[in-house]
Amino acid sequence: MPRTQENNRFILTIPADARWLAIVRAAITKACELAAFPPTEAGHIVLAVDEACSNVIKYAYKHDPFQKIVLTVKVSDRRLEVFVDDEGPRVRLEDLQGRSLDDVRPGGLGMHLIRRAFDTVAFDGRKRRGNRLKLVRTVSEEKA
Amino acid sequence: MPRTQENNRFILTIPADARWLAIVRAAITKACELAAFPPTEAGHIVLAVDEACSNVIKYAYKHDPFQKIVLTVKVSDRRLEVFVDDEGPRVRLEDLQGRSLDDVRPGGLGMHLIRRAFDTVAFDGRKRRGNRLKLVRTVSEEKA
Amino acid sequence: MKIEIVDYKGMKVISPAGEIDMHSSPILRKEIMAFVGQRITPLVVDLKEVTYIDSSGIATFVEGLKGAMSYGGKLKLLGLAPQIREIFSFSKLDKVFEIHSSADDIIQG
Amino acid sequence: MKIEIVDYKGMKVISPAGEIDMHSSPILRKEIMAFVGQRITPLVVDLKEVTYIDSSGIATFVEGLKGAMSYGGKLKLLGLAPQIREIFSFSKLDKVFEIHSSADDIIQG
Ligand SMILES: Nc1ncnc2c1ncn2[C@@H]1O[C@H](COP(=O)(O)OP(=O)(O)O)[C@@H](O)[C@H]1O
Ligand SMILES: Nc1ncnc2c1ncn2[C@@H]1O[C@H](COP(=O)(O)OP(=O)(O)O)[C@@H](O)[C@H]1O
Repeated sequence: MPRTQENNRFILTIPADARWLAIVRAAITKACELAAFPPTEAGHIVLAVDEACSNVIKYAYKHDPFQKIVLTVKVSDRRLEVFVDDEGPRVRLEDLQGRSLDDVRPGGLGMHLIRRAFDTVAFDGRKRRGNRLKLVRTVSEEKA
Repeated sequence: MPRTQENNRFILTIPADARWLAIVRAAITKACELAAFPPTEAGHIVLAVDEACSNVIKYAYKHDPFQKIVLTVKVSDRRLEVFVDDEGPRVRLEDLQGRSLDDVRPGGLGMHLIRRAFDTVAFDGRKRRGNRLKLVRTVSEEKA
Repeated sequence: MKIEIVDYKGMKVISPAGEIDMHSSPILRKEIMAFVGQRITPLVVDLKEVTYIDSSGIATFVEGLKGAMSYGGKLKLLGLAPQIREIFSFSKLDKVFEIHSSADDIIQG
Repeated sequence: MKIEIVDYKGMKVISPAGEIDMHSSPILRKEIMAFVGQRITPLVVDLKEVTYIDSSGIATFVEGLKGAMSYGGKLKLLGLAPQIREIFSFSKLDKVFEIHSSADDIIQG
């Protein structure tokens, strides 16, 4: 965080272990409040960020708890941007396919929950090592 | 967070602006839960970390919101260690004196609240630039 | 998450409390699979104390259901708060699980 | 924190809700000082919706009290939840402020 205009975001760095997801949820819940998201939308956002971190733990790091996840959370009025950074092998969004929701089996739900919560779900191609997932959501008037 | 034994802590970096204190409290509240602090002790700890950050904002950074505060929170069973890092001018613990509690005036309460919550309150002398305040608390059986 | 096995009018009910996420769902899985191992039916889980569930929790129930189905058993859920029910319906699993409002419902049903 | 001025049986009551910290206490300060500017007494603040207060909030009340004292006025607090009352007593300010349990208490007192 150099001394620029970047005083609109916080950074949370956690070990890649599911034990820390509760900390992530607490921080994102508060961030949603600061950005003035209504509770239902906030609930979807918190769940989606939890799912994104869970996926990094499972797939990018294969449950190695000595790796880390860096969340950058930019809070504006009625808008939240979350960047999820990992140092795992490169993935492309096309590789992340959930199951069809009509196919009842365990798993394959996370990506659907992420897409439901966020207007933008994209990998930042400029990142040189690892992955940066960019998640953006604006308050929806009608859902509020 | 290099790939060592350090998977027992998270790091929260916030701009030096009181707006972000709510995020700090949310994260520390959850950390207290993970460390199994009873609610009263957790309340004191959360308040104390808020006070430590408020002091950095006021005194170390003189309300410049483009500076940053880095909180490193190490969670063990029944024990919490919080390191508060700033890049402000060097201070010594002796310089931080609260008012006498019998002297009724605004201010001077923060350091008392910090000392009440934590067993250890110390500056890490090894830090070369800025300050690292070290706060340690173990669950007290009798207060629980 | 904490988990208890509650006896309700002779019916054993799995009662988790708190947040079900990737960290805690293995504990829930263990309890459900112990019931499956004993071929218990219906397999009843009371979610009234559950405040949060993510996809790992949902996956755990799908696994339990498949286990129960292997011996012709059933999995029944009860006490879903609105935000919990909502994720089951989003997952299109509200039709797959039997969702009841109370344990008496299950006993009478 | 949100703040409202509530009229209770003809008495104006400052009613903050939520968390009072270094970010929100300036808003509370403004309301209290507006009352002080009008030399209102007693200056009544209802804390029943307040879930958290830090030293900046406490300092705000001390300032309000000093302001009120300048014209012989009083500052009265009511509706303190246990964790809020606890920080006033830790600060040894529970003796300095008048702490009441209800607005009727103040009207009758
Ligand atoms: N961060 C990631 N890195 C690599 N692969 C991923 C990542 N996230 C998701 N995937 C892939 O996308 C698939 C769908 O993910 P998801 O919908 O979350 O379901 P689930 O994790 O239950 O399989 C996963 O099975 C996995 O193959
Ligand atoms: N991080 C800090 N850097 C520099 N000085 C500090 C810092 N924290 C506290 N102080 C000094 O210690 C004094 C007591 O602090 P505190 O008890 O929190 O009361 P208050 O901030 O209300 O004055 C402050 O007035 C200030 O002079």
